[in-house]
Amino acid sequence: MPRTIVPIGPYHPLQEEPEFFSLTVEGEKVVAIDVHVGYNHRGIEKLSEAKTFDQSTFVVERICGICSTSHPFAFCQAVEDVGGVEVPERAKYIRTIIGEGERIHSHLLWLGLAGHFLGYNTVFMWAWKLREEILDVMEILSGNRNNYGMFRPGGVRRDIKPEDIPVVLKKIDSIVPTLDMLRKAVMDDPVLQARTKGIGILSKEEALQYSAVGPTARASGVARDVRKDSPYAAYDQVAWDMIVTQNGDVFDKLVIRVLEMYESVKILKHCLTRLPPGEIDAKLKIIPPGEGIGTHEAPRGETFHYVRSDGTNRPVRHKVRAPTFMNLPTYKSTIVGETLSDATIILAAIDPCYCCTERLAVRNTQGTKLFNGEDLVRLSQEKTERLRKDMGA
Amino acid sequence: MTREDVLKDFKGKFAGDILEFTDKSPQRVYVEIKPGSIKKAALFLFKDLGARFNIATGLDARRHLEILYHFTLEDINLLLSLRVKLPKPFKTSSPAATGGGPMDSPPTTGGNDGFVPEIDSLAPLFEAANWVEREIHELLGINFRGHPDMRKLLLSDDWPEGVYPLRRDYKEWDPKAIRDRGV
Amino acid sequence: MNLFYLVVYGFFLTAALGLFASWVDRKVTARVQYRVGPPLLQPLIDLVKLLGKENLVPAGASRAIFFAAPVAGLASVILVSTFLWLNNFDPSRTFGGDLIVVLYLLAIPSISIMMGGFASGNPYASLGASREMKAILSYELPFILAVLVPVIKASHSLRLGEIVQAQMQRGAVAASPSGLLALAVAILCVQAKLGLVPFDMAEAESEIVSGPLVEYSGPALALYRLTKNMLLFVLPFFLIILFLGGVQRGSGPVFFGVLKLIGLVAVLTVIRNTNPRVRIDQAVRFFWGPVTAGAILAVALALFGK
Amino acid sequence: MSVKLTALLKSPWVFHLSTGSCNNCDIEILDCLTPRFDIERFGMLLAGSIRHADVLLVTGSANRKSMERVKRLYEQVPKPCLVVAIGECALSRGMFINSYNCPVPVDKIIPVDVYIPGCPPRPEAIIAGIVKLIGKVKAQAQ
Repeated sequence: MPRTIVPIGPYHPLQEEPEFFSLTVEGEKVVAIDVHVGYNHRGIEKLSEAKTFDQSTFVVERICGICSTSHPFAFCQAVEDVGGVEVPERAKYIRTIIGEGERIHSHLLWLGLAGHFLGYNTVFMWAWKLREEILDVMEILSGNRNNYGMFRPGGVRRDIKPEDIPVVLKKIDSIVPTLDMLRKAVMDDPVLQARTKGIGILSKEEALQYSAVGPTARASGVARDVRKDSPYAAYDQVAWDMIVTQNGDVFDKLVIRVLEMYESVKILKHCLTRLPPGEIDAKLKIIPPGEGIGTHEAPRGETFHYVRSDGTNRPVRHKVRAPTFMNLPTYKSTIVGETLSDATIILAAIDPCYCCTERLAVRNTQGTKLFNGEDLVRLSQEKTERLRKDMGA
Repeated sequence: MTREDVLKDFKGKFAGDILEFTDKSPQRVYVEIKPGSIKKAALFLFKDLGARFNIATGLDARRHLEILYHFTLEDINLLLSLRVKLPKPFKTSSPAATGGGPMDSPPTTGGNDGFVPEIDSLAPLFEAANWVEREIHELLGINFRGHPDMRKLLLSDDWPEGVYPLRRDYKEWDPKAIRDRGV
Repeated sequence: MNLFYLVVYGFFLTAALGLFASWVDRKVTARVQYRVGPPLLQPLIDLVKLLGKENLVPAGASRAIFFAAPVAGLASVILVSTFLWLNNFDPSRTFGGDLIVVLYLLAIPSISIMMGGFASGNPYASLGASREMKAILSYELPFILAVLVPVIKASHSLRLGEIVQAQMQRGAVAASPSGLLALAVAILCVQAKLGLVPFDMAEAESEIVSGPLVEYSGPALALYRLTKNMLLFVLPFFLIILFLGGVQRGSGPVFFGVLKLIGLVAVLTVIRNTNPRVRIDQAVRFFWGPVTAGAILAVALALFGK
Repeated sequence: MSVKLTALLKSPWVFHLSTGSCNNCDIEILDCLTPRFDIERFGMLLAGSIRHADVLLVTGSANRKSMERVKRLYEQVPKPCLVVAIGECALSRGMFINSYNCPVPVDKIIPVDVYIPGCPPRPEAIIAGIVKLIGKVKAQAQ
């Protein structure tokens, strides 16, 4: 067997870790999948034990680049849970605004990637062009495109200036028409439906067995959303609905994310127009000994933070669980038995935080490496073409 | 099933095993149970009450290693955490193992002379527990009996055996590591 | 005299026009994606840079073939362009059966990519090369059938010069229905021969530079890219001569010929930007199925004199 | 300055290599490709394979598992090659300096030419960094 070279050259310039998934195949069918994790492990939990509560909000923000405000959101709620602190009303609204803004830009990012894996490069460019608009909104609100640094245990670090609000509202309204165009282009496209329907199915029992979270679970009919189940911040003061679909395939995960963007726009607009006046920080001084748990519905699912403090200003233990940690093992049931050309889009369907589905190596049963990430993306794009031919599109 | 029924039902079933029951707030309940009965309790919560296994948190309290299994019951908005304490062998007599004191044992043994407690694994019950138990085993050094594939999850291959980063007495073992900014 | 043709026309003029065609291709693709796209001399600068880079040969590679492959590809393209220019400007210089020689030489660049792929010892490269082989098998037959139509139209002669002269008298072959159908089939085959999306499953050139060229770097890669760019000019030029009456000083100003060229390159680029990639077995089925049927129909129509 | 160098500076093919980053910098590199910033104007292409790369964009605080791959990759790049460290983590491991899994900074593993600070650096900063890289190489060549 020739010396197999670890495939570093990624097809898509995304973050890549060598040998993230390795699929064992027989001919076209995927037989087994082995997931190698840990290339991104930076020992954040140990680090935050050496930092004060205020400092570790910044450490926690650098866990995942795309959902960089979900972790501080959950962490601050965990610290507030320890002391039983109540956050002022205005801070709750600002937190909701930042959380929903990030959900839109994260879903757009994923939409672009999914389009790209299916061979629609124009969808990729459009989605990312639209995403720049949302990043401008976030920049107006928080000063940075991502890694906003808005959260602090007990409230919010910066206030939203009243004169910014009309500008932001105008920008959000300008996003909706392009979003409609993207939705039509993606959801009503017969080839794309044929391409994503019926593959990578996660049944409801499996979703419960794996305790999947977020869109991955909601696509399989498990109505589970932290914003609805245990409302926090300003989510209970806004009329929005949770989107659940039943058949758990890749198309449903696509539908959920697209429709969730509309809900986020609704929440954003509501919170921006009804921003209550008042304090933005509860001036948390001392944190009593004890333990606290904070959860938040990140774009990919529920993030979970457990904090234990012994009265000093440093946490004794700080446990972090990203949503993808629960969603990743679901590959064992969604990808086995599928064809190779669908492998990339199924892996991308749960929107893994460090989306490196192209870091894929496929071995045939004797272990010689057959395809790498690029070939799999090409396979998936070719399948789109075949379906386009059959549909006579 | 309201919140009270669930708690009453749980207390009734595991009266013998519960060591401590703290009802902290409407959404948070912490229950300490004997390490032996974790499998029964988890199965009851997961199968009968339909709770979702959220995550397990392992931590090194000075006198003992502790694992918290967090279960979420969405419909009644309750997060129930089962706490299990695994006492470290507190040999007061022999000077070597001073328990939580500053360890002078060579770094290779990591934890106080390689003490690795045992507990039943929940992975056979539900797939969700598989990865988190591998992570706790690797970072904290707790063995899970009956875990289907106990491989290394996060740490690199050249990580020395028996060194557990999340233990309190973890010390830097890599001579080549550079910790200052060199400015 | 011939050496002059070979050097000036065959290499420099074709290389320049090839780089220009590649620039048109990249610019149109960028425009479709709202982007600005590269400056005019970009393909030339890429080549000069690659020539300056270090040449790495992977350990498992067979050295001789590894370097011979790109040279063979480039040589065959230069020969083809010389023939085309020769016949285009001086139809009398044609010799018996030079159409077949051109067709044969046009197949060599793909074979050279395959040789390079197998020689580089990298599992992905050999995978890409085997796909290139399948691709060649799929598009050669319809391409030859499509080329038969102008041959029939020019009273069954296999000389390029006579085809060009016939078209000067009776008007372009593409004017007739069979000619048009054959041109369409030929464009699809050229799309696959050039390895442009959607038929670039073997050697996806644009972003995923894997496939046979994954192990090439420096000058060897420069030769391959130059061959690819020159082909981007030579193949449309070949189609212009066969179907659109060639670019003569006689038949209307040279500007008209350049217009035809840019039109063809634009068609190739538009096909490239509106289609996702095609899987290899599906491409073979596509070429053996509808494309070959179309070619046979065109030949039949031509036989009946339409 | 030699023609070879001017050509290299006019069409630097970029290769993105992440060593355990939170993929914020990787998304910002990706943003350079999208219509608003579009680095293809300067002749920069994303090289798919390491053999075609001229400029290595390194992101992330080199954690233990990816350290050895970074070394091996640097050997595979045809020289002359330039290395750009993007983001606080690639410069000095940023806030992960005391992490048990990130022993040494990236520039102790491979020689780095240009450092682009920022967490994440904006796409404009990345492009400005590459312009400085070109300036530096030009100055060195004089």
